[in-house]
Amino acid sequence: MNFAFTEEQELIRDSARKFLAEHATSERARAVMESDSGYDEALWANIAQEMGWAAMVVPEAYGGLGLGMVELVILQEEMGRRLACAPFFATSALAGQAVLFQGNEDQKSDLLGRIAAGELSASLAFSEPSMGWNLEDINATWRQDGDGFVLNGVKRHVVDGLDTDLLIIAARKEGSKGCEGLSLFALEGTLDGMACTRLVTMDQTRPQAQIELNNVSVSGSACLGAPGTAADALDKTLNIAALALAAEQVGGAQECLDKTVEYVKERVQFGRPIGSFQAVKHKCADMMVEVESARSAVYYAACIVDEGTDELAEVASMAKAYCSDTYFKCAGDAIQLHGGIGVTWEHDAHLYFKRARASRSYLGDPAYHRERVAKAIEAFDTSVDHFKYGGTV
Amino acid sequence: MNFAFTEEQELIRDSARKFLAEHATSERARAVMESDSGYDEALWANIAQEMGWAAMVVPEAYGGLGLGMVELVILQEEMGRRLACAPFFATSALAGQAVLFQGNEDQKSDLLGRIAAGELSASLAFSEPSMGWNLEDINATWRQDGDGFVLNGVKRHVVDGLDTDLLIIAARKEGSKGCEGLSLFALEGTLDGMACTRLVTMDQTRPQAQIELNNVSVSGSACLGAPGTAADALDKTLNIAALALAAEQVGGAQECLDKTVEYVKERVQFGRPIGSFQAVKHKCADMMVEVESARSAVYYAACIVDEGTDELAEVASMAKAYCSDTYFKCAGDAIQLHGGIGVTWEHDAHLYFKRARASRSYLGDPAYHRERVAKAIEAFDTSVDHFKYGGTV
Amino acid sequence: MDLNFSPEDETFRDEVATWFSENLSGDFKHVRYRGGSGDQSEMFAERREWERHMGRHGWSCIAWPKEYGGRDATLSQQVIFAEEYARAGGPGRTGHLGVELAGPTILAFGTDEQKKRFLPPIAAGDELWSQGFSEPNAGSDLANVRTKAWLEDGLNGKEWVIEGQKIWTSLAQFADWCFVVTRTEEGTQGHKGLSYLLVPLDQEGVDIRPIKQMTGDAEFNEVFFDGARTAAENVVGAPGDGWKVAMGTLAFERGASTLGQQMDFRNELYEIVEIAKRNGKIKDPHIRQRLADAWMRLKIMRANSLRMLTKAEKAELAPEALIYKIYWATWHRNLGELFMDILGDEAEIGDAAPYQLNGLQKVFLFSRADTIYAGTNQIQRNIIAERALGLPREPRGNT
Amino acid sequence: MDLNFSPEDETFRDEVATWFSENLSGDFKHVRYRGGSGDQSEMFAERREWERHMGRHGWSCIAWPKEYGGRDATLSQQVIFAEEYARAGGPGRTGHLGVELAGPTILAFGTDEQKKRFLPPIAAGDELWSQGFSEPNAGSDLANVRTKAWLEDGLNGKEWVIEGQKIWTSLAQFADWCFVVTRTEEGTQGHKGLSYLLVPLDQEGVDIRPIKQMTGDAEFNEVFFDGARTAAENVVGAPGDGWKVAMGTLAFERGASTLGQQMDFRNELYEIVEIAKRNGKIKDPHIRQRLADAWMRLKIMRANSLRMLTKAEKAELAPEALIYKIYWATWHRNLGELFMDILGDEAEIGDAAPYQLNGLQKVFLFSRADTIYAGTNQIQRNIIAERALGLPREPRGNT
Repeated sequence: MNFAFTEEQELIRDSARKFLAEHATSERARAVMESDSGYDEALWANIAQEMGWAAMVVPEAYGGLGLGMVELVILQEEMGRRLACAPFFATSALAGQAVLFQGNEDQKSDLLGRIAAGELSASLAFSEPSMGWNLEDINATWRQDGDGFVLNGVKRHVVDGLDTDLLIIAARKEGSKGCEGLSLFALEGTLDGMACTRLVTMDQTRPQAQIELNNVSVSGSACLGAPGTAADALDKTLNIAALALAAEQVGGAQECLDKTVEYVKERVQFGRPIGSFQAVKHKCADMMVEVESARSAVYYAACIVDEGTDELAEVASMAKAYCSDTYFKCAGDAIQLHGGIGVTWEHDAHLYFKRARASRSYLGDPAYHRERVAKAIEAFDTSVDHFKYGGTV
Repeated sequence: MNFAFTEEQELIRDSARKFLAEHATSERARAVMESDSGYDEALWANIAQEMGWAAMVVPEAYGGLGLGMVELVILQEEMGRRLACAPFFATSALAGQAVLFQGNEDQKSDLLGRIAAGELSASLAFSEPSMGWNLEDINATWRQDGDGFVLNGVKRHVVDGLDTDLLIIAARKEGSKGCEGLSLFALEGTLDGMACTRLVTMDQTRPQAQIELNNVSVSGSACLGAPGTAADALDKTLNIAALALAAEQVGGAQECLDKTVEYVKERVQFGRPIGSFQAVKHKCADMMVEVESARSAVYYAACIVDEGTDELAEVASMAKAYCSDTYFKCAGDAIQLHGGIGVTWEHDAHLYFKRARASRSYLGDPAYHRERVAKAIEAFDTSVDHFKYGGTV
Repeated sequence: MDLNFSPEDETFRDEVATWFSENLSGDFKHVRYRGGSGDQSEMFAERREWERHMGRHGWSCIAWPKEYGGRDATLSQQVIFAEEYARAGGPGRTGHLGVELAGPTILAFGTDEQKKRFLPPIAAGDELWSQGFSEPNAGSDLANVRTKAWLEDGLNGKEWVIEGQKIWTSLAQFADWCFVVTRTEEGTQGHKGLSYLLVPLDQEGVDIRPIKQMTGDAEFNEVFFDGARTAAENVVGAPGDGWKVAMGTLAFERGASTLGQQMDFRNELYEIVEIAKRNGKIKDPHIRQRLADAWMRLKIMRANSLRMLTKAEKAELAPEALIYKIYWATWHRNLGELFMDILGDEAEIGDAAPYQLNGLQKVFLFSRADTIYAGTNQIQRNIIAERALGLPREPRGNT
Repeated sequence: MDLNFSPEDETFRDEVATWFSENLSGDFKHVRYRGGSGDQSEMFAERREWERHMGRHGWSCIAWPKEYGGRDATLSQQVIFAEEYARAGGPGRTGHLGVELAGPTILAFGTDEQKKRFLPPIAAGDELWSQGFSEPNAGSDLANVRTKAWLEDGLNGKEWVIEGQKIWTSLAQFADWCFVVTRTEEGTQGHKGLSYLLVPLDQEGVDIRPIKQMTGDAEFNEVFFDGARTAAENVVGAPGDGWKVAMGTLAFERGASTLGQQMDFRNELYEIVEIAKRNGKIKDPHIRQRLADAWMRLKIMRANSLRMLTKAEKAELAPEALIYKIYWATWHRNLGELFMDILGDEAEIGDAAPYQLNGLQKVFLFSRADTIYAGTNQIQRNIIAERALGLPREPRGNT
């Protein structure tokens, strides 16, 4: 048991922090916000290719580095500290995982290979209008058509969906219900019958798209794995992505705390730095309690995932629920403690606040994830010895 | 519109406050706690007879003063400031209301007459083991037996139930369901087949009893009003009682705030009165915000009740939910701000805390009452002009 | 204690409601529900015209004495007016800083000449006002004001010359006048040596720069005074008494207009209830609890106001008046969060490119400022603890 | 980073678990799950015997060096021991103030003679300790200690004579020794001039009066020192260095025993889950959210501890160690409230007259003290803000 980063992990973190501090600046994020492009292409090229992060969690067999969840959350945490406008999360934590869990060897070799090489950005089109994050609620459909498939439906809230090279579309067999009949389709480029619209998002640092599919014909090889068998893979993907997003939230929350502490040490009112007033000190202290605990939740969950146990869903929900609340609270408190300057466009506080808001509901809000934990509790037999990793609870 | 007490109301409040400060002392409450008796009989005699409070809300036609809900909440608020061990709430807000709403003229004349004269203390036996506060869940039964009735069942959490002269028992016709078949029976003294047990309660200032009814035969006149028609009266009674209890909670919360403010002005740590530290000041300020708002909720609801509108259930739930949270929070914060001394038996803080806890769930906890408000919201048509009393919402 | 309005009041209500329904139609139909906190620049010109229209018919400042354009309205009438105004969808008042703050301050502390000069144009909707209190280093700490002013001979006799910077000056970009707290006695500190000046904004020496806020709109401004001038007589109260007058102004923020604000809140809450009904979240047990909580607290907000106003009419200082700001600001911020949680991911999506958000999204964002401006929640708690509960003041630092 | 225990550790776990299952049976079966925070006097004599039994088998202080009765256990082993102890239902440790606080303090700051004199009896379960820090006017403000001590010639050479009063001294009524922070330099103030004395309690001059708490039990005491004496050499660290030593003691509250505490919490949470299943509240959406929250936060508490302990093993000061006290205390208080809300009205009802409450009712009540003793939540926030975040200290008053 060693619940601290290894030297190699420390290196990854340090180099990520250094690189992002230099390149993923507020100025560049604001430039992207003002532009028509969805992300900072130079930054993405740097990240994916030079830094090699796109290869980080791709298995070695497909040209990646084969690192684990701990390494992914390290990168995501650092990414969250900055407002990096790049489809790293969409590519590595959403689409890449979906391919990994559901693709056949050829598909993995091709798609993951290109992802690892930094040649392919990607996202997952899962949610739909008036839908949440339950697999059962997918309405988009596929049907067999000769050797290929025909897709129909509307996908919404697809992060970086208009700007990535590859889209993984979740759809169900026409007439199927529940978790039956679900498939994932890998689409590159815009196909006939496919309409993609950029949505106006409150958080401008991570764009969303709506994808409309109107009798879109795709080849047989576009379907990842065997048709109708994607439920487990989708479930795992959403869990991994939720945990990765939670890590990003920890980074964001930490940045809110750091910036606030810096500010309240300098800002003087009533003849004292406002950081000497308990109302301010104690709010900062509470932020730190939550941030450190959120971080523990993420690291703990990442270790569990790397163990490959059946606790994935529970620990992912734990991390996502806790970190969503933590980030939102810290980002809100950061504004409050910055006073008037905190509500201005010029100051970055609102960018973090909006990111916190967006990631709070994305992949399920805290109440949704706590309910998932509650289901696990209900199913848990307290009289059985569940000792794992010497684990409490 | 005059949202302040009239001169007469101010007089009632002032005399109640003065009387209770003198007589309903902590010492006397602690003496009752140590004794076998459920309440302070001298205090009750004073309250009911000399002060004439038992007559306060009984209509003039039955020998009372015919005052309204505003006057009842005034008394209850003052009662809550002290830990008055007397069955005023049980008699005036529970049993008295039940008789008023459901009794026939003879019953009202007899029972309310004696209540008004201070000759009769009374309580309502409504809840049961594993039951909450929904009428539909009543399991105790009655059946006709010649001119009389036979009662069966177990009643629990009957406040002052072992110590009052009169018990109003809620039961349903054997085989009936929902709100059908409900009756109220007025029982004096212990009857054959009736077993009353004192329960050990965490809050020792308001005892509870369990009443077991085993084929208890009662006369026909024991049934208030027509058999099987008590649902509306019961509903109204519970609403009025919830509001009266909310008023008591306001008084208790105010006392917690006052005592805390007094203490933190005097207690010195780090060379300063602890009341000069923002952590303490701000907690006190938050307590005041909640206490004043809770008070507004109660006065507002009392005015609505005195108007006799159909909003009774909604405003009673509003008051009970808000005041329960307020009292519990203030009583807990009072302990916290008193530091070590606050958790000792000698200090009164725990008596208020326990009272706050007990009254929080009694007649339904905040979540239960908010859900009732939510039902009202759901049924509310925002497009219709609901203007009443120039009322917002 | 009762909440009933008298038959005379109900007659007044009918009169008000009728006038609004007849007048918020035709030319003014399009301003209904427009503008307001967080969205102050929306249809400003049209709303300004509406302000004049109300003024022409004597509905602008009903609480004021008749001689200055008011109606000597009773408290009940003010409550009725505020509620009916909001209920009718009356737009955000462009003149509200004059009507609610500058006017009452001048009525309470001003000279007869000042009343005659300044009140009728406010009542007529002809002159708009803004508030110059906060400075970059005097946000929560008003006593730290550094903007200074001194008397000089000018073209029209003695004039105040003003140097300094104000910030968070709402609506200054539209206003004709600004009431400015300045330091007029050199070397003074804290509450002493301040004066409350009335300064025309349309002059050289005044530079107004809007501050873009997180909604993308600009409602606040920085105002730079660089040799700006106003006549010597445009000081409210005696020179040096500015602190007392400014505190009076802040107290006027808790008048009958709070009822109007609550009606706006009610409209927002109704809209959110309807959204929850449409998207099914009304069935979500957690959302139900929060909706119930918001609903209850809004009713309680009104009851708090009515207690406070009843006492104010009897000229009693109500300690509960001190809780009003933190209560409504916190409520409003929570309402914005509730709205976002009801819509979930859909709450992200705005109305139009490049960054046009919808009204409730703006409530969510702008309400973060509610708990900051006009005294942060932290300052409000200090005020409550010190003034209502008598707790000791915090030691002031020396740095 | 990983949470796996090595094969050696797993062997150790087996050894520990086996020993407990074999030994918490027979004579000691009845002490399982007895005692503990809020219920310290339950079956005290039997639990004291158990403490001796553990000592005889070398399980009392495994983290200590072998020469003083320990096992030189690694961090992982300490974690395993603490978890297995609680999992086996090991009773509240009567010796925990000696094992967790006095012992480690003497190990860190004491002389060799002190180690030889005091550590083995602790490890053997023969001598129980209590903590004399707080005073009536030095609760949160330890620097305000007024209990004083001075050296005098006594029967056995130089002795410290102690005058003053300590309060909130847990278990003093059962203890043999007390570590007492005293002022040994007349005229000193604050952190200076304090000494950390080891004082035998069984003597004239020491008067111990239990304080009845809101549960009806008495776990804390007032301890009056009126000419109490201890040998001159019973000072830990140099005279005058008491502050530093006392701060060291407080730091030891965050050792591997926290894992054991969490296992106790786990047992309480499991019991509450079972109650919710039995009374159907497990289906209540609001209760579900709160149960999930408690469950998650307990897992996170453990993860926080493991991060903190991993760093402690590497002798790094972990800022996250500073959050531990407020985190667990607040969690435990919330757990008590959750329990009561799950039972509703039934939560009122105790076990037996006159005032015997059940275990979880006591958790509800006693947990109000959790956020007060050993540094209130307010003090904890100061500590976090000042030590971990570097925010400025509060000005100290002069009164």
